[in-house]
Amino acid sequence: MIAPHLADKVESSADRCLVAAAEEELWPLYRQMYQIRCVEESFLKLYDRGLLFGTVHTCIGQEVCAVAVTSALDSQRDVVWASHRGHGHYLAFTGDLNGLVAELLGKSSGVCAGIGGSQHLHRGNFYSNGILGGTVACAVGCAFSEKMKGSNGVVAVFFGDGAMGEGIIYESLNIASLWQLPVLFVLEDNGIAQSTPKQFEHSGDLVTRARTFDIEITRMRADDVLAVHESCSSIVDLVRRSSRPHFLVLETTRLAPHSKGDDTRDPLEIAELKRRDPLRQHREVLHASNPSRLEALETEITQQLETSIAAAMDAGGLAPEDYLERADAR
Amino acid sequence: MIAPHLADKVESSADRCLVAAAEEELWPLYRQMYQIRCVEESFLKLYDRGLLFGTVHTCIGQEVCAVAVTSALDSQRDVVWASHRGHGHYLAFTGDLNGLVAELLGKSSGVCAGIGGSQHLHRGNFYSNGILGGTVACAVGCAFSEKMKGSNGVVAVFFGDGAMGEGIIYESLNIASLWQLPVLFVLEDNGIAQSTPKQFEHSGDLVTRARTFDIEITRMRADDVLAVHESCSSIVDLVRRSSRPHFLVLETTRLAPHSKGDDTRDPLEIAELKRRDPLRQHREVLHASNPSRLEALETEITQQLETSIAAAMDAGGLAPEDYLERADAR
Amino acid sequence: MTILESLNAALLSLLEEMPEVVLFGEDLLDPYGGAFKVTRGLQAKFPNRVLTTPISEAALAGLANGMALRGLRPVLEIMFGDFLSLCMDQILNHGSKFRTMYNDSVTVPVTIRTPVGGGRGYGPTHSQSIEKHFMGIPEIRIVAPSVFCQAGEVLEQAVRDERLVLFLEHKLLYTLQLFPESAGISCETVLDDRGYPAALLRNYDAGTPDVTLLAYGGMSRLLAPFLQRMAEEEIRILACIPTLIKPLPFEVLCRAASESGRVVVAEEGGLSWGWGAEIAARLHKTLFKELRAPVTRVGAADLAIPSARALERAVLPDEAAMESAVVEVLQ
Amino acid sequence: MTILESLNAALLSLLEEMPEVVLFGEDLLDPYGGAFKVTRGLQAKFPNRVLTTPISEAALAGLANGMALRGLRPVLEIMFGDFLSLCMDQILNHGSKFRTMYNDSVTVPVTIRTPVGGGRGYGPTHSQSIEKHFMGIPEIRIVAPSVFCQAGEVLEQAVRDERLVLFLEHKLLYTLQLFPESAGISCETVLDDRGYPAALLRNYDAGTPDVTLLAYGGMSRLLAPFLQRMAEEEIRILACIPTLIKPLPFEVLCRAASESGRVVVAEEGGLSWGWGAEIAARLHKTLFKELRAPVTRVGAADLAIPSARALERAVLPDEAAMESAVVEVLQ
Ligand SMILES: Cc1ncc(C[n+]2csc(CCOP(=O)(O)OP(=O)(O)O)c2C)c(N)n1
Ligand SMILES: Cc1ncc(C[n+]2csc(CCOP(=O)(O)OP(=O)(O)O)c2C)c(N)n1
Ligand SMILES: [Mg+2]
Ligand SMILES: [Mg+2]
Repeated sequence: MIAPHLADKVESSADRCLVAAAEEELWPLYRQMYQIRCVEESFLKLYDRGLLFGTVHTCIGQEVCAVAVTSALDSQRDVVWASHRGHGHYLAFTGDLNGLVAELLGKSSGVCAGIGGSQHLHRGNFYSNGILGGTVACAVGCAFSEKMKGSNGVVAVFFGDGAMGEGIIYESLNIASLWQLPVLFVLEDNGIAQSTPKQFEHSGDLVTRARTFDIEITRMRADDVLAVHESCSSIVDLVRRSSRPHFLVLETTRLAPHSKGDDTRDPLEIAELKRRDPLRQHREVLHASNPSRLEALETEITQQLETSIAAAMDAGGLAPEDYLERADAR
Repeated sequence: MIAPHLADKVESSADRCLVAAAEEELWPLYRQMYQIRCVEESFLKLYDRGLLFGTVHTCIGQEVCAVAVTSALDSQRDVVWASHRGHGHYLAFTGDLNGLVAELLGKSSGVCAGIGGSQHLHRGNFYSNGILGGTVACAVGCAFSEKMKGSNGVVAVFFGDGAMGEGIIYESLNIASLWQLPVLFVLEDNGIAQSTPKQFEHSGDLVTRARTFDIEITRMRADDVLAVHESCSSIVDLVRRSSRPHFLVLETTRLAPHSKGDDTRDPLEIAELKRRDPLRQHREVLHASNPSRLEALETEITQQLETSIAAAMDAGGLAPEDYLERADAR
Repeated sequence: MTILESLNAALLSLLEEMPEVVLFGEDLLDPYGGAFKVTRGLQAKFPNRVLTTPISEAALAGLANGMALRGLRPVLEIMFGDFLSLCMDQILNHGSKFRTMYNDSVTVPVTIRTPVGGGRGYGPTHSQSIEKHFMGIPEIRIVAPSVFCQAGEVLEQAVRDERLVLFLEHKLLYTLQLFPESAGISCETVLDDRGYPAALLRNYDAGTPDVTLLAYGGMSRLLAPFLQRMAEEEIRILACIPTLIKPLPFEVLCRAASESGRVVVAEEGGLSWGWGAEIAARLHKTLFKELRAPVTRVGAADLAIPSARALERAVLPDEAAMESAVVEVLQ
Repeated sequence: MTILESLNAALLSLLEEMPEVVLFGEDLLDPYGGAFKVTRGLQAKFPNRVLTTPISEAALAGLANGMALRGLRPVLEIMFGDFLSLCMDQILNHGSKFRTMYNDSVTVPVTIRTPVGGGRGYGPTHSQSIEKHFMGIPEIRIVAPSVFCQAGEVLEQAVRDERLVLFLEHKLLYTLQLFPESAGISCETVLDDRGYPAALLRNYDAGTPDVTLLAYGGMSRLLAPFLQRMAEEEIRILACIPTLIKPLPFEVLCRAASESGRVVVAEEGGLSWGWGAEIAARLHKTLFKELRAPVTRVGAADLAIPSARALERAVLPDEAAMESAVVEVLQ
């Protein structure tokens, strides 16, 4: 359940200070989570209205993972490889709202000028690709570079429980461990892959998979963003200092369809899951503490988003000729 | 060390009976091991004399693995997928000396008419291919068929410690366990891959790799062919009855080069390894027990082999036109 | 009947008629029924022979190879054609090799079905016509239904084929009707040497065509309107749309090419080393004197397929590209 | 100097000069120095930058992609070209895509070196010229040294290239000398648009050639004696041997083709959808009127490459096949 240090430990005044400090830390994390949620809900609406072309995989319900992990990273030197469900990773790590919105709307102001779209993003130290598993090997390669360059950078790579079916992940785990590379493997275990429950995807216990490669494992529920953030901070620190990989299993819940409207789970089950939506639970904590600050935060986010969408809608796309020209050089 | 039930337990008369029975079982197993050794040594000699074209990977020193496992199988209904180091698997499972010899000499009487050569063999329920890892997925597919057909057949697939670097093996382990398929995975762990010692190939402990997929594991040294044979018999029985995969790790020793003349290990180390050659140790037991029977056996094997080689040398190859014709239909 | 319904019905009848048929792939559990719904309803009916799988494309192809060696007739669905890259080793170095390297002692009747092509904004890794990388593989067959064939029957034929078949389903065809109404266009079906149907469309009644257009799969959706427009401009076109695209049903293609001596090959995949390259090479060789213009190819630009709609449209071939090519060969 | 020595020296100088160069692959530990010994001595000299790896071709290609994105210049050795099938996804859907799909904001300077080709009886899975399956991939380059180039310099150029390069080393070239003595044959080097060298061999002193022969890589070993023999038969041949084989250095090839108007393309890989298919398609398009005979291709039979020596010889192209093709285009 949510932030026990916020809810339960209110006895002593020292505790009260801790709580206040913790709460203060929660605000920016909640802000990111809330932004991700709003952005993705808009994407689904834009799609329904025929304004967004292509595909989207939202991380609605899983925002804690993106926010808690990336907030433990140093965006100047650390590297992120996101999954196919990567809008949250992107926003949390790069903060680039406009670039993402314009990208999904296919505009030249998009972070990849509309070429990449939802699953194929790159900016600064952030990368994603639409092929499950393959990104993990790329991430290990990045970690090799960072180590060799002596940058002290850590590479975090996100993937799902379903992706753990891909053999290249095991090859990558082996090499990362053998060569002692600073990789944080982040398994977002939402118990489902597209439409397939985990029990049809995997034998044995996913969590032990990395241990056989002599990689340390941390497993936790990704409900409490502060708690996960704190664990991530120590884990990232450990990875950085030891230059050894770590395997973090975040148990989480996908509240929305895999992509758009393709959820075959029982609506009652989904409703029940939504009742435990971490975003809502964090919101309640903040609301109880400072409702007007919360309102201001949320208004700011939604307005920012509206502006961003409006700007992207008005923007032009990359000229087809400009793109086609690039073929000549091939 | 070798056959403790032969060497040590000679107190009671009941034990003596057991010993005699066990020894009687040893003869045919030794026969197979000896044949494999002779055949492969001839291949190396033929290669040196320029009479054998292409490549050979011998299992010199590892014969126990091939013989102990395949002798626990039923060649009528069980299936074998051999590794690249598969002459021993082939001889032990199919008994087809002439087909193998002629195949390596590129003759039309070869089991694949000289098309396949050393690494690409098929006869009856025996298959091999030269790609590490990929064969394991094929083997799991075979097991699916056997299960679906209700043949009660078990599929044994051999691979090395180096091959465990291939991701497809993990994909295959997962599926075999998830779908409860009758596969016996046989890891011949000789601690080396071509020229690379295991510590440069793998992190963690290879033996636990299958456990994370909820597959039972047996690990043993493959020195005593009778002991390994007995374990294999119970394992095969278990796989057959339960229709569940099993992962057998046979610790073994490669005494010859990876292929031909490409051994960069310290000659002293190799000499030391050769002193513990299981074939020789088994031979000593049989020699002590019945030297003339042993001599007869060995003479028979070498004569058979000479005849086989002579016949293959005389034989013709598949006519190139016959082969080329097959392209037209593609 | 839509192409999707036709394929679904064919799979159902295969399951009913051939006990050795097994379907498997990612997300095949009902009610989901696969990412594109081609197998919907089948898993519920045949729970032991329609299997949802882990996300392990390489091993799945290996499984299919192994199953086929031991008497089954596996039909594997790869969710997007783009992921066939993960099956490359199993197709090239295992499935396609077994028959030949084992001296013709086995067959490998594997069918790998997969949706291919762009037009939906799925971006660089979910929109490719990846088949060109597989065309050069000996022994396998590549089959692609068009709107001018009984798609389901072609799928049945592929499954009954003793070879490893890549069966390409263009995403934009699924919802289209078989044999769309096309006033003024005649459609005739011929069988190639291996028994796969090829459609011959003509936008004229008598005489010889001005141009022969060779195309397959997804491109077929553009042909009826395109031929109608060409008829308006009094350009007589014979379009030949084979379903077996590799090995080339060369006699059929060559005969169609000879009728006009002016050939356009249209494919959705990137131009270089695509389907049309081999066709052009062979037609020029065979019809050197007869060709009145060089074989002219239409295909995607040799670039990643972008997500943005306008960019994707610009990269993929369309009617305008076919028209330019037709005009070109007529000059 | 042999090709192998030249390559080895080039790798050494790259390691010495470019701190961002990293070599890795299976069995690179000294004294073994790789299955074909191309890297021998380098691991001992640069133990931190020359790494022996697990047997994980897919991940190795992925590692190379990741390294290249973050400032290194990885050189990956794949032990046999046949295993590139395991790298297909990383090459097609990752490495070759990044630059384009990330809107040209990155480069991916990966070099994948690999021995290819037959002639050693290694059988169906260890003898292929697998490159044809990669030729159609946008963005990448495929480079193959011949005996008529400074192999090591070409390798350095490939490593300095900002693109993902597949670098093909034919197994039979390793022990051959660079620029073999070839009395009566002139050899000139030209650079293509991208700066890769192409060799032009002529077996005549003056006048125009009768036939233009296009070939690359392993086929080059046959050319000097072949051209000499053709000279004896008074057939003037211009052989053009590019080192960049994809994208086609089309100007160079086309200019060579125009000199004679009769073109033979020889490659060791299987004919269908091979190198020559694209060349034939483009030459016929560009030189439609000028070609005096159809472009004629020589290549392997579309079959698994068998182990037995006589069968392997029959499947792979040789001088006799080139000679027939030359005679054919002259008729
Ligand atoms: C190699 C590959 N196979 C299949 C897919 C199609 N696909 C995209 S997401 C997905 C499910 C992934 O499940 P999981 O890894 O658990 O991530 P989640 O969607 O739950 O976040 C599938 C099958 C893909 N993109 N890449
Ligand atoms: C996919 C693939 N990669 C590499 C090779 C080349 N190769 C053949 S055997 C071998 C070493 C295998 O070591 P191991 O699996 O331990 O078996 P062993 O040779 O020790 O019996 C290598 C690298 C191959 N055949 N297939
Ligand atoms: Mg999941
Ligand atoms: Mg080994």
